[in-house]
Amino acid sequence: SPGCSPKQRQEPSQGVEIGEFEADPAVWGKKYPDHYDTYLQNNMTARTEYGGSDKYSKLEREPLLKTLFSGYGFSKEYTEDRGHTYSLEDIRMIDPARKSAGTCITCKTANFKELYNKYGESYYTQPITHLLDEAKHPIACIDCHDPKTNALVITRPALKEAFARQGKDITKATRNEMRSLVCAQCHVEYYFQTGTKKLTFPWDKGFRADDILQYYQELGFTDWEHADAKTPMLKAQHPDYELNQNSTHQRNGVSCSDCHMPYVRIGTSKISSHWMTSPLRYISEACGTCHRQSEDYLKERILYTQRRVYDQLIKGEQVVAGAIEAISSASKLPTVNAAKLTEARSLHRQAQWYLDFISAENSMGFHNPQEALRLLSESQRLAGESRIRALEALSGASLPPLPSPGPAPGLTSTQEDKSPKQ
Amino acid sequence: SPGCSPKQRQEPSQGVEIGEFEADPAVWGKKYPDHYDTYLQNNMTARTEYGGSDKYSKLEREPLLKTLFSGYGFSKEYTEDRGHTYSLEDIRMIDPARKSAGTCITCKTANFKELYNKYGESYYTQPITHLLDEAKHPIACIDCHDPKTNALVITRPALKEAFARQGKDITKATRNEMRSLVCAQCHVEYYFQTGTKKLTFPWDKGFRADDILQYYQELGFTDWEHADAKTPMLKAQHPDYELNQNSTHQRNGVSCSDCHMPYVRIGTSKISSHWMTSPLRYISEACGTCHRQSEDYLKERILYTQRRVYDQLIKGEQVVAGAIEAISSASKLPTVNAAKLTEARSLHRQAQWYLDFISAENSMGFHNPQEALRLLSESQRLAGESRIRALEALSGASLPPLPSPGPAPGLTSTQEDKSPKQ
Amino acid sequence: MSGKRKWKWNWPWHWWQYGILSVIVLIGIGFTIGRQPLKGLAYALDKPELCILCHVMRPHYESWYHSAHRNMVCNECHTPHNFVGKYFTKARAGIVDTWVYFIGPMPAQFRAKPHTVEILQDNCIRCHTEVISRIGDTRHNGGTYCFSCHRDVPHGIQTGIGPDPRELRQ
Ligand code: HEC
Ligand code: HEC
Ligand code: HEC
Ligand code: HEC
Ligand code: HEC
Ligand code: HEC
Ligand code: HEC
Ligand code: HEC
Ligand code: HEC
Ligand code: HEC
Ligand code: HEC
Ligand code: HEC
Ligand code: HEC
Ligand code: HEC
Ligand SMILES: [Ca+2]
Ligand SMILES: [Ca+2]
Repeated sequence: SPGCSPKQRQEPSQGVEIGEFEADPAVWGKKYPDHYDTYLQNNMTARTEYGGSDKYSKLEREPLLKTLFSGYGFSKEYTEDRGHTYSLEDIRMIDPARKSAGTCITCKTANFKELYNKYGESYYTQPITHLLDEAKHPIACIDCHDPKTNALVITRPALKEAFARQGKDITKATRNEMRSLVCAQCHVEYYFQTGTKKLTFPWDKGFRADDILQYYQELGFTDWEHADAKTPMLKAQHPDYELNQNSTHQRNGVSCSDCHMPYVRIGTSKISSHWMTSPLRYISEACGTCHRQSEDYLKERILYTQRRVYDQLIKGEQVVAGAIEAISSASKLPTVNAAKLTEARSLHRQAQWYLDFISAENSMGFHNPQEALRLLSESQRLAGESRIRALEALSGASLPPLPSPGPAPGLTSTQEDKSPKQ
Repeated sequence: SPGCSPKQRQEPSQGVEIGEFEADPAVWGKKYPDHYDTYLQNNMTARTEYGGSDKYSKLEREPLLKTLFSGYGFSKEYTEDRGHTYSLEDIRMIDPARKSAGTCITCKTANFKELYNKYGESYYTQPITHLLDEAKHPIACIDCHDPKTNALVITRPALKEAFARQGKDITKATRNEMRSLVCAQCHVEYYFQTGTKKLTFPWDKGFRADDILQYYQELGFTDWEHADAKTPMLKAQHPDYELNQNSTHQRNGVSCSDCHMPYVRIGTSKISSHWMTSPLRYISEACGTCHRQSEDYLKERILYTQRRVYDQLIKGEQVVAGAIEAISSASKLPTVNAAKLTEARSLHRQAQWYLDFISAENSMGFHNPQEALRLLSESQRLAGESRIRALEALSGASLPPLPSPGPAPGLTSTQEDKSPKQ
Repeated sequence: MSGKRKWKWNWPWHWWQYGILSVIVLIGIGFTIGRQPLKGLAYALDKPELCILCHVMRPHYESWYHSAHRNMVCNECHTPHNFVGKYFTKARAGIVDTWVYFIGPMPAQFRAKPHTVEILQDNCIRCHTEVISRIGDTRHNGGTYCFSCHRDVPHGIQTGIGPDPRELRQ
């Protein structure tokens, strides 16, 4: 049967020259036919327990998200993402209200290099509809590869700038780092600078949710005002790279590509698969080389984490939605204690940030189980306190502040995570 | 220098016969001198970041524990444990109020086998002072080994009975299981049956904190009434074995002895070290067998988990202490809403149970990081709700119940943890 | 400073003084190793069975013996494949390991030394040129070693002195 015989190796065609701005993967495919074949697999959609590439509505699965994002585009439409080949189709499809700026185009098309060359930084403020007309190809080869040498390259300025601000030179990155950094061009938390709409990564204080929150607090940044609670809110978006920092895998030098672009055999040699999807769809390639346990075992470990994270995520959604309810009913009372209400809102903002960080991240906690569960715990405590503050604002009664833990032994800090040699 | 030359191997003396009830490790030591030498290392005390064998006061490190255990012995005296060789000394030392029953002797002396043979089940209700007079040796060889064959054996009836109630035959356990089960004789959550004081392990519904809580709820069991909050409370004690269930290590067949009794070279052969202490004191032996990374790396991974767990534990203590404060001040009001107050207490009982499960467990979460952080998250949410219920009881105002998460996709359950083949 | 003077070595020696010292040192080493002379000799040959003359190599031998690389002897991987490099490596390892074995200090766990790791990588590539022809040497420019992913080739993660939990299962 055809399934049993190894795929025939197609020799890379040496004659093909690739232009500096060549966005069409089919052209690259002439030179690298096997890689192009695996890239086309991105078109195959399928659902996994918590992820996958089936474009279902998150709002249907988790109705409380409508409450959480009330007043913001995500309360109307919020779908699961799918493969790279769909990036243009998907952004075209969504509600125009969500497409706030030209900046959106950055992570959606292989024509970016060309557009950036043409418009420079002024593309940020162009109408997105205009840029979408010029964008012909979804994410493709040129986004990660140099057309001449085929080496990995960073094409998105925001990543280079974020590194530069920390005094790091991204061109000095090792091969192993590059195998994650090409993904960090897009799979990261971002915001648009007020006014210029310039794409910026908020990492100046560090990669942890706490550090990013502090960055936004000092900046006074706000994504939208919550329609019911009137809280100035933050929206988290796909902090896949950030959450992964300091995880067991990351500390062992495992890169994004190791799990999402595993080597596959084509004939007698192997290549990096360019089908970037849920590893649950190819566990044996993605995990099996490093882990000799059974596929069942590996899947069960992924789910062991994901179930715990989803369980606490849903419970967190309940408490945060509860806080929103409490704040909005308190705020309707003329006799409300305004100072308490402000505190309640501040706590709501923080609680929802921690929750959303894990909700918006794409692995349901697998990229760093311990950090994910820590953040959900933060979220639930803060949301509970927000509810109390709202009830105090509403009732006039009040509870004493939480007792201090005493002469803390200085051991609680998660700041201390070091990076010792391995 | 003597440090450089390999230790000389002492040949086990074949002539020595060990009596059926021989509690003295020195006698066993004649037959197994190397093992006895490592056993004596249990006398060496030293502190680690969160554990170790230095007998410091937990109440000093975490003053809020005094609030949490108010009305119970642990609010007066609560110290870190140390090695097996100290078990008798330590129980002799503590406040007589804590030594509630003869049952305590079960896990403290190598004379147990003899005592149990002499008194049968009636030892549970004997005065502990009396039994302590008869106990001459701390935990030692006979607690885990058959004097004739030296095979591992289960000597404590409570463990056999707990297995029997679940329809499992503990005599069928594999060698690898036995390497954990001998520890599960003592390093587990337990309670004394009301009246008979019989030692019992509450595992009939499962090993998770949730399962054990449910067991106690149905039994209507209570360890003490909280002095300030008047809540009927549960105290958790060293659920090391329980927390470890389904952890990455446990699911890979790693036993307690692998980490706490690593093989060590004596001369040219190797033996199981009988120095059962924090693996941080011999990382290279304890972890290096299976992990090729550096000692620094391994230590840092332990701390990465422990810092996160301790951080959430301390924050949990603050919220639970806050709930106690709220409940006790509400209960002093004549106008208090009694139904709400009862709810607040019920939530307080549950929240503190989850918190204490991780606090009383001895690895600061390392035995199962994800489960530990999940439980701390449960604890903080429940404690927050308890505070709200108390504030409602006190103020007359109230918040609507937490919104339902909607048609839950059936994915949140942590019940589903399966045990597929590896 | 007179203290410094006191410790100053009195160079130069006569050649015969060096000669006597060397003989004493060599006799010393020979005496220590000579207790079981075959063990030192193992390094001159390629037979894996000789490696386990030192029982401390047993776990590595056993894991290798049960691997797909059973037909490739240890030195296919652990020594460079050029005459000088091979015998230099063998001599060096022979002296160091023998010293450690008889005199110590014996590390709790054995680890491939940094130079061994480079040799290993070169050998993976030497045999598997075809399969990696399109991905290249994964180590280049700060990449990873083959055995970072192929963690079980050929010894399994279990080469320490503990028991393998998988073998203890029943
Ligand atoms: C050790 C393996 C591993 C590493 C390393 C890893 N991931 Fe993942 N990733 C997973 C798993 C497992 C999932 C969950 C898939 C699911 O739920 O179906 C996932 C999910 C995702 C998803 C969502 C996939 C979907 O089905 O919707 C994205 C996007 C993603 N990862 C990106 C990244 C990025 C970017 C990095 C590097 C910063 C990274 N991953 C590193 C294993 C890994
Ligand atoms: C130029 C931006 C960009 C880069 C670079 C990028 N991604 Fe993506 N990625 C996206 C977008 C946009 C989507 C969602 C597409 C959609 O659903 O329309 C996505 C989706 C995914 C998914 C989800 C697929 C699914 O089945 O649901 C995975 C997994 C993923 N990317 C992994 C990676 C990895 C690994 C890298 C680096 C090797 C990477 N991405 C680099 C923008 C990018
Ligand atoms: C820094 C890169 C980046 C920017 C800027 C960006 N996106 Fe994305 N987008 C991604 C990545 C990565 C994914 C896939 C992961 C995910 O969905 O969480 C994605 C997924 C999507 C999807 C498919 C999933 C869904 O939610 O339906 C749409 C549509 C989308 N983005 C629209 C937008 C719009 C509109 C903007 C501008 C407001 C924008 N993107 C800005 C990186 C980016
Ligand atoms: C989202 C990022 C991304 C995109 C898009 C992408 N690649 Fe790659 N590609 C990688 C990474 C990462 C590697 C591994 C490089 C390494 O190991 O140094 C790689 C490796 C390769 C290699 C080297 C051999 C191998 O298999 O490792 C070739 C050839 C290649 N890609 C061709 C393509 C072609 C053709 C396309 C478009 C159809 C494409 N790539 C699109 C990230 C990408
Ligand atoms: C990032 C992880 C990774 C690295 C680094 C890596 N490999 Fe692999 N290797 C794989 C995966 C995954 C496969 C399985 C491909 C398949 O069967 O689809 C594989 C397959 C192989 C095979 C074929 C095995 C078989 O079952 O036929 C050989 C041989 C091999 N690799 C050798 C090497 C060598 C030599 C190096 C170093 C230059 C190397 N690998 C580096 C992940 C890796
Ligand atoms: C390139 C190598 C590599 C790949 C690919 C990889 N892992 Fe790992 N994984 C590791 C290493 C190294 C560790 C740390 C184990 C150790 O210290 O021995 C680890 C640890 C783990 C752990 C234990 C951590 C925990 O939180 O319990 C799990 C589970 C795991 N991996 C699952 C997976 C799954 C599932 C995949 C595929 C989606 C995968 N890994 C892919 C190298 C890898
Ligand atoms: C994978 C290794 C591993 C396994 C398996 C393991 N432990 Fe531990 N254990 C640890 C580590 C690490 C610590 C933390 C030590 C510290 O904080 O100093 C610890 C702490 C402890 C402590 C407290 C030690 C102290 O210093 O006070 C006890 C008691 C304990 N474990 C018992 C058990 C029991 C019983 C089992 C089996 C059910 C078990 N352990 C399984 C690694 C392990
Ligand atoms: C007969 C009861 C009993 C058995 C069986 C038992 N323990 Fe213990 N263990 C104790 C007691 C009691 C202490 C505390 C002694 C003290 O501090 O006075 C303790 C303390 C410890 C400590 C803490 C040492 C320190 O340095 O703080 C470790 C680690 C430990 N045990 C591991 C184990 C392991 C592993 C096993 C099984 C191989 C085991 N124990 C079997 C009762 C037992
Ligand atoms: C099921 C076995 C078991 C029973 C029954 C038991 N203990 Fe323990 N005890 C342990 C273990 C295991 C430890 C070490 C782990 C720890 O301290 O958490 C320990 C530690 C101790 C310590 C030393 C640490 C400290 O808290 O100072 C004292 C004292 C002690 N127990 C007293 C008692 C008393 C009093 C009773 C009866 C109320 C009792 N034990 C009943 C197993 C048991
Ligand atoms: C708390 C439990 C416990 C105590 C107390 C204990 N042992 Fe052990 N012992 C073990 C375990 C577990 C093993 C490993 C058995 C296996 O691997 O099957 C072991 C193994 C042994 C072995 C077999 C060889 C080896 O090194 O694995 C000897 C001999 C031995 N112990 C002697 C003693 C002596 C003598 C004492 C008292 C000084 C003692 N033991 C106290 C649990 C204990
Ligand atoms: C008998 C074998 C064995 C021993 C001993 C052992 N481990 Fe592990 N450890 C494993 C296995 C197997 C895994 C799972 C990794 C995988 O799937 O590749 C693991 C996973 C881990 C992980 C990743 C899990 C996570 O939560 O991130 C860490 C960290 C770890 N071990 C640390 C330690 C430390 C520290 C010690 C010593 C106290 C230790 N281990 C002792 C076998 C062991
Ligand atoms: C197919 C190649 C190969 C063969 C054949 C081979 N080894 Fe290895 N050896 C390795 C690799 C790969 C490592 C691990 C390097 C690392 O991860 O740092 C290793 C490591 C070791 C170590 C260090 C222990 C450790 O875990 O790092 C010893 C000792 C060793 N080998 C001995 C032997 C002996 C003895 C034989 C023959 C019986 C042998 N090897 C055969 C590839 C091989
Ligand atoms: C004389 C006893 C002895 C013999 C014979 C022996 N070894 Fe070893 N070997 C040792 C000792 C001791 C160490 C630990 C050295 C250290 O870590 O300092 C060691 C370490 C190693 C290492 C890891 C350190 C390194 O060099 O990278 C490798 C690989 C190794 N041996 C391979 C072999 C091979 C292959 C053979 C057979 C040709 C062999 N050994 C024969 C005693 C021996
Ligand atoms: C002397 C030649 C030689 C060397 C050196 C060598 N291999 Fe191999 N390798 C082979 C042969 C031949 C096979 C096929 C064996 C079979 O299938 O029976 C093989 C099989 C494999 C396989 C597939 C089987 C398996 O165990 O999963 C992998 C992966 C692999 N080698 C990786 C490596 C790595 C990594 C190294 C370096 C540490 C290495 N090889 C060194 C000759 C070699
Ligand atoms: Ca998806
Ligand atoms: Ca201790």
